[in-house]
Amino acid sequence: MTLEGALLLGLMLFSLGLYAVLARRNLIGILIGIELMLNAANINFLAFNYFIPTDPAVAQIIVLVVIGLAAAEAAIALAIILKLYRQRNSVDVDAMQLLRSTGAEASNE
Amino acid sequence: MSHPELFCPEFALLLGALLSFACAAIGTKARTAWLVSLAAAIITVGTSALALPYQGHPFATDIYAVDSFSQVLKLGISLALAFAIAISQRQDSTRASARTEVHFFFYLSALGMMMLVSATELLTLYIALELSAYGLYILAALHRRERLGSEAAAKYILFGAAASAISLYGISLIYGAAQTTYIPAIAASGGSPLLIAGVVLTLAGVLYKLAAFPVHSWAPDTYQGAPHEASTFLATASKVAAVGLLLRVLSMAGGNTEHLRTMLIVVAILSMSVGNLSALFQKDFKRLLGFSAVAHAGYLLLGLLSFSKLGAAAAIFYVLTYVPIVVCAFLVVAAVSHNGANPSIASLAGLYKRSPFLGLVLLVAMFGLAGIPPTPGLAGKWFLFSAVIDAGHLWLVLVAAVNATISLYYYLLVVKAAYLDPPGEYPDIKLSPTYSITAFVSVALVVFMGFYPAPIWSMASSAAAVLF
Amino acid sequence: MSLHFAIAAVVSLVGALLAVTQANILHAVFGLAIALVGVAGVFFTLDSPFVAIMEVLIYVGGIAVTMIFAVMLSSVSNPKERESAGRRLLAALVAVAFFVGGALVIAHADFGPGKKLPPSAWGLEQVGRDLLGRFNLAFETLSIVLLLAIVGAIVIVRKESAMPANADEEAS
Amino acid sequence: MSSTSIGLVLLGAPLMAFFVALVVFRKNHLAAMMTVLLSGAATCASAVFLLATKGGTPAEQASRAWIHAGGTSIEFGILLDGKTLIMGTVVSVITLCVQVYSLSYMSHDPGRGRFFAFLALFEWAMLSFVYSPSLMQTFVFWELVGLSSFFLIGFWYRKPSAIAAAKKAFIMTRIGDVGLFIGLILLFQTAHTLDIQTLNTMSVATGNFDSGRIELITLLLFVGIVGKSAQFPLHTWLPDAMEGPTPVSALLHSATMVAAGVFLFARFHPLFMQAELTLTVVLCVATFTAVLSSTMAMVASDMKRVFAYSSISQLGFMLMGLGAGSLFAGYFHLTTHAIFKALLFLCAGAFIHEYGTNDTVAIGRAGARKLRVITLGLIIGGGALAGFPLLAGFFSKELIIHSLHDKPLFLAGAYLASFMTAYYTFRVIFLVVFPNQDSAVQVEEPPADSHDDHHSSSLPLHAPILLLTVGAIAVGWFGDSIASVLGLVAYHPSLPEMAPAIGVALGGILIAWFDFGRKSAPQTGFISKLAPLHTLFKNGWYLDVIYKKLFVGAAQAVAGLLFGTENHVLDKASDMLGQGTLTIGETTGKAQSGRLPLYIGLAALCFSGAIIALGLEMMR
Amino acid sequence: MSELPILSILLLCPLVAFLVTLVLPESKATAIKAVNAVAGLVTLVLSVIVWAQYDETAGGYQMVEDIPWVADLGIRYTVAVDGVSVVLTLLNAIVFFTGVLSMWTLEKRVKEFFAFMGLLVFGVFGVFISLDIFVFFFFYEVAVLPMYPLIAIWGSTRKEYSAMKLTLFLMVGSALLFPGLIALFVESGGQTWNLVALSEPGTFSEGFQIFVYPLLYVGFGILAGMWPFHSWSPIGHVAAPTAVSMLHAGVLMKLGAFGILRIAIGVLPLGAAYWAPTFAFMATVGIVYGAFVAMRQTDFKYVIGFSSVSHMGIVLLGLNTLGIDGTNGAVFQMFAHGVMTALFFSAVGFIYDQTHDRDIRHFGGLVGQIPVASSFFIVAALCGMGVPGFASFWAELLVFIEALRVFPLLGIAAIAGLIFTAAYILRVLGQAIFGPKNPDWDHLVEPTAWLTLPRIILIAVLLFFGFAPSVMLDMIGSVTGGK
Repeated sequence: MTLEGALLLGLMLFSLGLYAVLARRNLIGILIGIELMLNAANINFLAFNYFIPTDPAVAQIIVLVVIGLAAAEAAIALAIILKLYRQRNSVDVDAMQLLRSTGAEASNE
Repeated sequence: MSHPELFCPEFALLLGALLSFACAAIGTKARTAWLVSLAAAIITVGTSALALPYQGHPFATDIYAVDSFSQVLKLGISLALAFAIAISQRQDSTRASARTEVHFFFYLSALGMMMLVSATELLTLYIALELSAYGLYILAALHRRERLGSEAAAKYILFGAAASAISLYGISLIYGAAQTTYIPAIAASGGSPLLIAGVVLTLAGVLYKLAAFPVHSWAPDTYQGAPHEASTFLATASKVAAVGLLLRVLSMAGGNTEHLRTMLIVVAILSMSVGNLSALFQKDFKRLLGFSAVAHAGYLLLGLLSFSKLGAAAAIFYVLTYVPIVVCAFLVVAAVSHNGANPSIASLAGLYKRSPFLGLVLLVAMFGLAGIPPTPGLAGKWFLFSAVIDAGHLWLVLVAAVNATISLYYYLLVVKAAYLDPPGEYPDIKLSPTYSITAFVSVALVVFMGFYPAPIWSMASSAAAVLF
Repeated sequence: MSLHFAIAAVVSLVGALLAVTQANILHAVFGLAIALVGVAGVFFTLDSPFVAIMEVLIYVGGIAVTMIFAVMLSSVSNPKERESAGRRLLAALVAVAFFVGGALVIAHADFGPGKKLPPSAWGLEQVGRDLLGRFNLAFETLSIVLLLAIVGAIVIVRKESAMPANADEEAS
Repeated sequence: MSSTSIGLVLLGAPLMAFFVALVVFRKNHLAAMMTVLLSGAATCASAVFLLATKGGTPAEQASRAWIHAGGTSIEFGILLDGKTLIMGTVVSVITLCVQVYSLSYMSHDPGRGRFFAFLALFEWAMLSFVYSPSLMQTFVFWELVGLSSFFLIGFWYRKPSAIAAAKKAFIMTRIGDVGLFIGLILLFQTAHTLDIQTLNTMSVATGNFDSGRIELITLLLFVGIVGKSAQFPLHTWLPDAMEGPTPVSALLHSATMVAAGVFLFARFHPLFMQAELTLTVVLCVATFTAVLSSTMAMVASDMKRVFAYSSISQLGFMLMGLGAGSLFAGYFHLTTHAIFKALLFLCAGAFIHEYGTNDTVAIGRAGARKLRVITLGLIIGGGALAGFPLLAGFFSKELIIHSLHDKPLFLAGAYLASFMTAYYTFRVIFLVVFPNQDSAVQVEEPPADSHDDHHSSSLPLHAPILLLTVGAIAVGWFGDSIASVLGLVAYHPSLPEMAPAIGVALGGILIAWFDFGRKSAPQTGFISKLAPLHTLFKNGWYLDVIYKKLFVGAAQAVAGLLFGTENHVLDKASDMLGQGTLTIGETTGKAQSGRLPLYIGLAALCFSGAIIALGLEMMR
Repeated sequence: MSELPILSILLLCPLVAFLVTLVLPESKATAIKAVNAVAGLVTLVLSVIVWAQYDETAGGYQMVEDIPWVADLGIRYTVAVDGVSVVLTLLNAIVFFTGVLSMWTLEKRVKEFFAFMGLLVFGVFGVFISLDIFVFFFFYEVAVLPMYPLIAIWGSTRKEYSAMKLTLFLMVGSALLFPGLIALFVESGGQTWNLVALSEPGTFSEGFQIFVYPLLYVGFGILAGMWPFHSWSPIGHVAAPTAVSMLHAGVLMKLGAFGILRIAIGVLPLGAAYWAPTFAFMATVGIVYGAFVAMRQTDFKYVIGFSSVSHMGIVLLGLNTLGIDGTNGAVFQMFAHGVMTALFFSAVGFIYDQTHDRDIRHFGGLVGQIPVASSFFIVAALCGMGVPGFASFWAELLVFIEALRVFPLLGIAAIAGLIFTAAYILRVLGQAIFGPKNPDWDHLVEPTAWLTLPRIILIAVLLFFGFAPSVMLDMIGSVTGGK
């Protein structure tokens, strides 16, 4: 177990999360990706904390707060996703095309 | 908490939040809730103004700084809040069911922004960033046309969460590089490459707030899909907070700015260009303003990438003057909007006849955004460009100025619609007293700042002096 | 210790892989839960048991469960939709690019030596003291955030009672 | 009264008259005419008075600074020396004659008030030009002369041909003006003054100029003269200018506008005398012009055109004299020509007015000789033009021919030209005096010019003609006085020296008699037997056609090219730039497709790129 | 020197007119016009007073007013006049006053028209008198933008396109000015924006001057109708209503030339010297080019528009000679061209207002139908041809004298341009004003006294300076030293 190893684990999780955010069509799938990215950052914090400590409480507090924030974020996001689902019967990200630029010929009106 | 009075603008916001929460809880009428909020907002503005000269640390040392930098930006935020709430008088783009509650989110989001510009510690900074964002995510979802609102909010929150996750990852790298979360200490740690990498990734969330390339794409969609007052708030307060945040984040680089500057130059150019070019063909007025906001993020970055006092002051000046100008534009949006629908540019036709004053307000807004005197847009650009040339990037100014020319095209198209096209079947517009007063105040502010930019400049300059 | 770490790491990676690849979104959420448990394990090996517990409690117990509820409520209509290969490839390319960049940075970064610290600095006690001391602002703000999120979620999901006929439901 | 104040009257009166006439003519034509006539009389009196008092005395100059340029002031004022006194007098006398004549001639034209106003303007410009003490003033009024001639030639502004002629006159003289203008500036830069008297004292010998410079400057001045005095190749405007009312032709093309060029040459005679090359050029051009235009005059059927060509040719004569070095010869011819040519034009005008046609044959057949006074004027004037012994033109022409005695080539040209002059002049006279109703000659041109059927043989018409007839007889005997006013000594050629010229002139008259005068004369010139030559002459050597094709065509082509450039390149370029920007904008705008994964993907890609770049940077 | 801040009063006049116009109700059209006419008259009187008070023998900047504006940045509201400013201020006042009178018959959206016009004039005055680069640019932009609504609302013939094109072109000019002007400040050490201080020799290295000068020259040059960036100008003229055309050609284009003279050449003399041959060449091309293109135009206003290109080429050529006579001539030409073009557009505008036709081929013999109105056109045409007796003759003369000395070949080409100038102007005269009459226009009526007055004023000014050029040259010479 080394610092680099832990960081690499974080990086892998982050990349997997990023992949999910980009590849997933399901909005909840994207949210999952985001949670993975957040956790990757958390691993980083604790890894730094563990291997090169200067102020070990800080990183733990950060991770705790981030977990809290993630919960709040997930709550709001899921509420919005649910609302969206209720209106369109779909949580497909590709279906969100109402707000977009059209060319010169068409109007938003 | 050692000096509670230092925290007074935030207290005013908390009070406002509390009052609006109380209104929501006891289920008052939307109008009462609005009046209460407006009063609280005005109190906030007053408090912020009073708090301008305050300096100190209300919390544990180095977590939260109250200085002229934070206080000037807080004044900008509180002004934006007050304007947005004044505009929300005519809530017809907001969901009927949420009209009593919306102000609660405004206040908490504004609170987040105020904390954002004062925070000097990464955790505080991050949580403030999230607080300010969550309120906006919720506000964006409340458009009366629910499909629009939900889509806008979904895009906003998912993109925002992803960006903030990248930021958090960056913050973790910063922590790893500096082994501390106090920004002054980080800045003093010497700017190792890892730190720079961390700062770059942190920029994701910061630029997101500023709506700069490459994390700009939410802006037009969300501006379009959010209720008018939410868009107003988003376009003004968020920009002010973002400038403060960006200055703090960039200060962490601690003098090792070479790579950051290169990247910011690219980001600035692309923001301006993408924003301005994309705006050329927009038909929806709010969407156009969204792209314009992207372009203006580019201009603001010009000041920030200079890494100088002049540049920082110019950016702060620009964003402070930007607030009333954009308020003017959104005021027109809200006033013209019928049944909460988004006004298209075509629907501005004949505004000079339907409401001459509103026509003037629009003219001032467009000239202000385009940087035409007697609005402060010109002075703002001038100062920004001065900073950039001072930093040695003459050609960058050329690019920016060409961009300003391009932008003039679509601003003039708006003016054209309002002043040239016949009103057709569009009805006359009667402004409510609140709107008239708001419009008058914002236009007066704009013109005053345009003719006499000195006071704003000295504020901005003293704010920048804190950092450099 | 290394072994524990390795196991936890593998668990979290496998969970994460499941979470991002499973076509069925419900499976993906389960994958996420596994990954989070793995991450909690990593936290544990990194000497932060309290955080590990909170991770399991809030994430696995809270967020993942909420997600499952949401999935149940929403994506039943088409749970197994698979993304196109091109899309996955592009996403993978970007993710790999980020990975390569990050790996380069990590591999060449120069981490400081750090300090030797007494065990008390790691303890829950210190965390609690700091949370309510130095970082009380963050702590209090977190409560505000949670309040905001709850109220917000309620307001968002609330059904429109007094909406006029759906005449203006279309895009503006 | 000092001569300066008289000079002020001289120059001020016509200008006042112009403004007064311009203001009143719309209300009251008569008042306008009278104002102008009075001013003309005053001017004329002043000029004659000045000539009488100042003739032969040293030059007198009164001037005030006008503008400052390059540290030197440019003067405006009046210079009284021999040249200006004579020329001024001639100009004002002729102008007065024309004004009086026009009282009758233009009496029924609706625009007569305007006509008189512009006559006054013209007189003012011409006199200010003549009396000018500095080359700048000369140039200013040279331009104004051109301008007022534009209005006079284009007086009948409804006639497209008149407007075309006026435009042509203005533009062709302006081509010359450009040369003059450049010459003027060069002269100014070289000599640092434009004061005429000072300039004329300068020379290569005293080191004011180097010889190349003086050649260049005089050549450029000569370009101006070529334009104004209608010398080849810029002569083609003059015949067309006959579209103006005949009094205008009498004024412009005898003593004034066209003479301005010759006067300028005489003015700077000392300078020109230092420029060998220029003098050769002058002689070549002048001789060629004299011959060329005479050939055209021989076949022209329009009476005014004959005289117009003859003007060109006589101007060539003057320049030959001047160019050969004889200031007196040229100047004397300038004076005599002014009188007899004015007379001829006035006579032609009277005929045209009476019979409503320009065609000589038609005029003759209509019984023109019944107008005895006018016919007399025509004969005397014609005789003077042809160099008939003892008439005005005879003396001056003899002097010119004499001055050429050591230049055989040019002398031959002069003989040829004066032969043709005699021929074509008497061709006109014979056609008028001995009309042959039976000849096969067809009347060529439709009636033109004067459209009202008013016939007048009143006093205003006759008095100037009579006066000028007397002048055409008498003025030749005043050569000595003119020379003394100029400060020169007149040369009196002996009879043997004059004999060849007399012979040539009489020969021309004889052939004219044979072709046109005698009973049963064919009334077609001998030229018509050489059909190609006849056609060539008749069409003015096709110069007009060539110019039209070559220069006008080229200018039009360039204009077309640049017009196309403007519309399809420069303007289009900006439009395309704008359009291109819009297209890019449409593309970037459309890229905002509403697809969230793309939005985030772009961001992630950029940040990945940034982090890779930083990582690579750290590797180094 | 007076105690009164006369320049600020002069500057405020149009602003007051603007504010009063905004306050007055739309229905009180005559009152609005009267207010603006009075403001025009007052500015005219004030600028004559300024002229009279200016001490020509002392020269330099006089009547200085200096107030800090953004003190931290060294930006000061510094206004003063020198001989050139005095001349151009007078020009602006003349054009403003006569412009208002020319629009006396306007009926459409009177209030807004005069409001925008007042704003424009305000900006132009500001440019002519400010000594601080930022303030200069501030007013410069104030002056440029009102053109858009003025043309787009009250114009004709592709008005929106033209207005947009004009504005964008001018903004591209501004885009070049931005870096150029700010670089002056930064390079000089970031202390002052004052033109006098920046003009001190030795402030800028030669390399810097050579680098920045083209930015400033082209930036201002675009507004001055510099070839090949002129194409906005004729199009704008064609579309603009009468008074706006008058202001546009009469005053606005002068801003560009003024900027070149005062800032580009004044501050960067070494750069000017380096670039002079290039830009003189382009100016000469403009002279000839404008004349040739005008030869093929069929629209009155296009002809005048391209004649402006040609005439402004003379101004630019004069400036590029960098000599005393050339500069004198250039400034004189700015003034003369301003008045002359104002007269041109005023005359054409009068005809157009009645006929709604500007195709010269559709007219003929107008002088027989409306002699007074036509003679205004004729006078303008004569002035355009550089006929002596009108102000422009002297201006062109001086420019050509200097040009022939400094750039002989270009000088000859420019002088030869006179021929083509005559050709295109006479073409219009011959076609429309003279020639066979077109009975379609028999019904045209002569201008009323109110409409005649502005044109008479313009003609009087042209003639006055044509006969007494030294009055003007002494004033200009107090700056250039060419008395």
